[in-house]
Amino acid sequence: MTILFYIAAAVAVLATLLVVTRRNLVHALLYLVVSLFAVAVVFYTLGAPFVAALEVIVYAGAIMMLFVFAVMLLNLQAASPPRVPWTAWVGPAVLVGVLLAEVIYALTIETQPLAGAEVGATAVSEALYGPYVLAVELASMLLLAALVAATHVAARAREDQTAASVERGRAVLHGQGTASEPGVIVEEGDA
Amino acid sequence: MLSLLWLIPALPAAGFVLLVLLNRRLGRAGAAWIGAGSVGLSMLAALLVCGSFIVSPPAGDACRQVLWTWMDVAGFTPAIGFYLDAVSVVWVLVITVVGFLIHLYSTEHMEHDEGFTRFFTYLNLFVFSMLVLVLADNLLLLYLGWEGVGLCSYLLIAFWQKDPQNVYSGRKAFIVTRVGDTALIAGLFLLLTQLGTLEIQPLLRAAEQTWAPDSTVAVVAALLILGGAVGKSAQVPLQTWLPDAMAGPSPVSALIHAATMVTAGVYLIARTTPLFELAGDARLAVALVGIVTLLIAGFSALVQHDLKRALAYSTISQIGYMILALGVSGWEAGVFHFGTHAFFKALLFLGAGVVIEALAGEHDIFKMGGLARKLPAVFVTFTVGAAALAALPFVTNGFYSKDLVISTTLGTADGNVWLYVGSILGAFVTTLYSFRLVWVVFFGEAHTEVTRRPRWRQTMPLWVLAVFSIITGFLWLPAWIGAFHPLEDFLDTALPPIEWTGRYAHFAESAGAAFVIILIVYGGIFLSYLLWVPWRRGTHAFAASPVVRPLAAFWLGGWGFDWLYERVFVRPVKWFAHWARHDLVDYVVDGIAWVNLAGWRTLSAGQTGRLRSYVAVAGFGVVLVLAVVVLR
Amino acid sequence: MASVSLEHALILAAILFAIGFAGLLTRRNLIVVLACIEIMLNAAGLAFVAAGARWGQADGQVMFLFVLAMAGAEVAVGLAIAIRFRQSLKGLDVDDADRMRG
Amino acid sequence: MILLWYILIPAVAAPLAWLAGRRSEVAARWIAVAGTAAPLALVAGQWIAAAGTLGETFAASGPGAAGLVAGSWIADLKTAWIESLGISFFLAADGLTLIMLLLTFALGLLAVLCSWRGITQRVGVFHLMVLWTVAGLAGVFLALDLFLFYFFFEMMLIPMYFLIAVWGHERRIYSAIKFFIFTQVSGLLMLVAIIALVFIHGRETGVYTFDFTQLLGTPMAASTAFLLMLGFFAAFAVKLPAWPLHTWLPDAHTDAPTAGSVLLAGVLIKIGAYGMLRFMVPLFPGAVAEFRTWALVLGVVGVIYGAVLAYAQSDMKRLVAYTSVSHMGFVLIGVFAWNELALQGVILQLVCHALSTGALFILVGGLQDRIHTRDLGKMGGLWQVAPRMGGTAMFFAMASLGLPGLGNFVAEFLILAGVWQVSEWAAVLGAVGLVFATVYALWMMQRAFQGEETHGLRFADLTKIETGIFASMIAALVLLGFWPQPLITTARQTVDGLQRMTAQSALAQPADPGEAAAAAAETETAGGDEGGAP
Repeated sequence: MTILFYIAAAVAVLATLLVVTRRNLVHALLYLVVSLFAVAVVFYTLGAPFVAALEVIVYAGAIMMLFVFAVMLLNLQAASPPRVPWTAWVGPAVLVGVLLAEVIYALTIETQPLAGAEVGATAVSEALYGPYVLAVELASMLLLAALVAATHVAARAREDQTAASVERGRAVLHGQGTASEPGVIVEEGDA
Repeated sequence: MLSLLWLIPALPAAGFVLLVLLNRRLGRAGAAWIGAGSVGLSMLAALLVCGSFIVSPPAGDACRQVLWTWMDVAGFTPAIGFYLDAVSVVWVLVITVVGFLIHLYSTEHMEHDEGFTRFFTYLNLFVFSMLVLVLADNLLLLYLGWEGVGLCSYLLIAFWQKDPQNVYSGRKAFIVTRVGDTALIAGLFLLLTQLGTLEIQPLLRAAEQTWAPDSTVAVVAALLILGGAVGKSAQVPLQTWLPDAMAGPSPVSALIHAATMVTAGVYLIARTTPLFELAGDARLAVALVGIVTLLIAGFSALVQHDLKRALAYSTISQIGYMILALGVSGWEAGVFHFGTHAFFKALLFLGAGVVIEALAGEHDIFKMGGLARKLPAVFVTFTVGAAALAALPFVTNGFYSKDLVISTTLGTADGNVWLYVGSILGAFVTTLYSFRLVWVVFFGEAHTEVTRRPRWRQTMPLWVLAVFSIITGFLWLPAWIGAFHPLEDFLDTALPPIEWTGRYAHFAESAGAAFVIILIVYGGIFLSYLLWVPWRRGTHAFAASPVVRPLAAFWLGGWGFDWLYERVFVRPVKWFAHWARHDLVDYVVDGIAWVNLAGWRTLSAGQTGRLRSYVAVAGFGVVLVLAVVVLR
Repeated sequence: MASVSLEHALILAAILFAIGFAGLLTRRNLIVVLACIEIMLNAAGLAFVAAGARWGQADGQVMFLFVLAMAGAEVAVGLAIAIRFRQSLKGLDVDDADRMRG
Repeated sequence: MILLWYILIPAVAAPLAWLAGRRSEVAARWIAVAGTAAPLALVAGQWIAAAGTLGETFAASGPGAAGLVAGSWIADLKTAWIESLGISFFLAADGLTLIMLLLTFALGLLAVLCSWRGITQRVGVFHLMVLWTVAGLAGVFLALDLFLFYFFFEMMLIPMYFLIAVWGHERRIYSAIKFFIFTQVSGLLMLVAIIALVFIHGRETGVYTFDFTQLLGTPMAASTAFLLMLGFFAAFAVKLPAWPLHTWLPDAHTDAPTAGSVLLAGVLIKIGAYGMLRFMVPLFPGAVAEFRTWALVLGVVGVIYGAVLAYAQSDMKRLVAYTSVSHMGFVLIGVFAWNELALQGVILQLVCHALSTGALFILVGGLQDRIHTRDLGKMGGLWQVAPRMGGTAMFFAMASLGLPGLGNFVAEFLILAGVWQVSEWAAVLGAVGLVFATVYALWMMQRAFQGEETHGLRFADLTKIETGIFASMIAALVLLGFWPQPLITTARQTVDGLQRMTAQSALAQPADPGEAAAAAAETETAGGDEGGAP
């Protein structure tokens, strides 16, 4: 069982590293999904099967899908990000290294074994609707707020795009094109 | 008749006020009448009052007239009051008589000047201030006159104010005298604090009673008064302003810088004799100032090219004689020399004025020459004046007064041989430079044409002054000639008589001392004739020789005092003023504002607007906190 | 099950968090930034679960649930902003949005 | 009751002038004239009426609060204002206040007259500000309640700020703000000191009051007294202005309109000196004695620094502003000398300085209206162009260098004589300051009026109004120079009162010149005799 933990941990770390370093966006997202699966396995080894399942369903399933949709929607293939020299990593790497060293140093003072007992879905749901019932309601309200915000922002984005393209169309008709569009009709697509 | 005393200064004051108010509406004639008229009336009043004072002296040989209390603060009650005694009679008579003659002379001399009314306005204000100075019954009122004459000398030196150089000379005069006045006002504070009053007679009596002879406070007070006198009477070290004061019109030089204002210092010391009698060291200081000044000024006068500057240095020298006399407690000798000097020096300056005007403003004596035939009247009167200056024996008043002064330097208790030798040398040099002027200006071939002839209003004053330069000498014949010395008896009522108690007193009073002076004077006249008539070219060559030329230049510049003061006093102040003109403290205040701005600029640079830098800073914060938690 | 110590789990969480944080600092593309945030949230959740496992209590997992909910909300809003971002700033470079500069 | 009128008349006239200004400028000006001339007449009337009582010496006996019996004021008005805090609306007038009120209204009138042609835009609001400042000033001089004093102290600051900021010259905003910050910050220091004083008094006696007469003689530790004194000194030293805190004055003056400069130089500055005389020294005599040497140093440095800097200026108005710094240096050393001679000198100096510097500012303002510059470099030889103006400038230059025969000399002589008894070196350096005064005065005359006329300037000489203004000021200065007694008698009662208040402390003088004079007087009567009067 502990071997499984260390393998999954290694996979998770490696995948996360690749997420952060890939140039291509979709590859990065897929590596992120791999990392989430690895973490789900780690949850399982830690005796939290319910959470592992959730991780796979909600995190990898739902949130990652959102990411992929977004990438597709924004049609990023055309604008590949400029090459960032690897030296850009030095600063953050140093800062993060120091942070990691401090945390690890703090943690390695003395080790405490895990309880070993598995905490199943029933225990979690009892706790969930026991003392944490209020928190659950709050969580749901949070999700509702996010929903409203996301639709509002995204919707506005949609309107502007259409309004902007309509505006440009009228300008073209009257011949007062802007410097970048000297009155020639531009085919739709990404602005 | 004494009750008319207040009228003497009041008339010129009235003249001044009238001239100021009616300035525009008065023509030249009107201004002349008011200007000269007011001083003339003042002269009449002075003659009446002083006449009755001399004929029937009031009780206590002095009369005090209080107009109103000037101020009454914490027991200090100076009054606007006039005090007349023998000393002030001499001064008042000289001021008014010489003053009136000079006013008459100016009506013609300044005829073509567009500031005619303004000239007489200032002149009247001057006469008023001078009369207040000599008649004041307390030192504060004296100080009012003192500064008033300083102001008028500034206004009149800078009269032709179109030329900045004249204005500079006026400013220089006022500032240098003001330095002296600071010493005087400090003296006033000391006297007020120590003795409680500034009224001269009670002050002197209180000083005699409360101060021990040669006590430090007496010496300090006397020295401060000497400081004031040195400033106003252009003695070393504050004499640099008088030669530059010649920038003013000639009547101004005659009245202010020869006859009256420059002798204010002599009057002040004469008036406060009891103080100086208490302070032996101060008297020594006075004598030293006198002897040093008379020698320095004498030698400087010897090399001057400008006619009026030569006369200015001679004035400094002659006042040096008066101060020397006061220094050796020959008070009356100083006053007598003042009297005689006023007449012949005014005569010389007026003569110089006519000469300069005749030669269309030519000042350099070596460009004059041969004027004896062209301006006979001026020649005769100028020569009489020069003779009096040189102390031509028996005939001129200068002889009697200078002989008395020189003998006091030997005869009195304070006198000593060095002072005597110095004054003899001074007399010799005086003879040289006075007759040098006569030979160079009136003899030899003419260099510039005579364009204007003086009319009666200029020549008459010259003749009157010439006559005075002769007869006033007979007021005090030396002991070995005759016992006729009415002036001495008259002055004894106010000043302590001269005690001939020095080691060589017998010789000083005898004909022997007089014979020495007669020898010196004749020798000087003959030598100057030789140097400047037959051997003139030789003299010029000698003066231009490499050895003598720097010395002559040094003397020409007034022994380098101007050069020294420019570097020691004027430049540092000018430099500091220029350096601090934007107010050093303002830099501090603006500095505070700048610090705030700098702080704002550096902090706002931190706001790069990029999210990643903020997160990095947050991360850095976490690292720090963890470090503290972990490491502690 | 028993021999996995809490520290190792927490160290794993720390490593993941660190990588996510480094990515956040370096990468300039908004989507990658959001992904890094996800990684960091996930690491935090892992730490919660590990702690919960240590005492055998459910609280850890409950906290993970909340982290999950919050992450979901955060991504939703984040991506909406990303769309808006792309549309108005013609690109997804985070550094372009620096109009709040001091 | 009349005291209230002094504040109300200008305060009421202010909005009237503003309203009238909207329709016709001349109406606004005449209302402003009325708003200043009426109280001036009232004060003059009260002064003449009170001439009798002012003459005899101070009736009250004993120092401290007891010394200040109600009867000793010429007129006073006390009504409750904010009961809970112990603040009363307490106005009172004695000799000093009458003089200062006379000065305030006279200069207010002059300020209005001299801007008759100078100010053209927004005339109504301008006169609102001028009258508002005059009302504030009157309030400051009358207030005896510390809170009321502070209220008026701050109230008259705002209109002066607008006067400079709106109608000023080139750098008016900078100067106005600088002026405001300097005065405001130091004012707050004073407020802290006042409140601390009230609490200390409250703790000692249980009575929380701002009434000055009760706060007098509050027992407190020497160190706290020193601190509170410093608080008051800060406010008054900035206002005075004392040496290090003076840098706002040249800027404020250079950029203020003529009327603003006249009010600023004439009266606003005097609040610093008045505050020290009336409040600071009587409240903390011990602390003042301790601080005396430092104050003398500041004063003397101010005298010489102001004079030398005046010489260095090329802007004429800035030059005159620095002369005020120099003259106020005399006032500072006079106040801290604290004997009758010095105090009478200080009060006289306040009046004479207001007249001479006010006149110089009106002159410079007039000159600026004619040739649109204040730069001395661009002037020269103006005497030929405007002889009357040249003559007047010469007169007031002479007044500012302390020429005897004018009021300034008498004041400076009394101050220095008083200071001599406290410390010789300060008096000598003060006298040396007079030499520097001569330097800058004559330098100004040369660069502006004498010398050759090279810039082809042609402008009209003094107008009727200006001649009238200058003639009245010349007459006042000459009168004060030859006969300052009326002013001295008016102030004698106050000066005696102030001396009594501080009789116990280290400030009192061991030997007053009065006694020494008495000793000398005996010897004098024995000797000399009185000549007959004319």
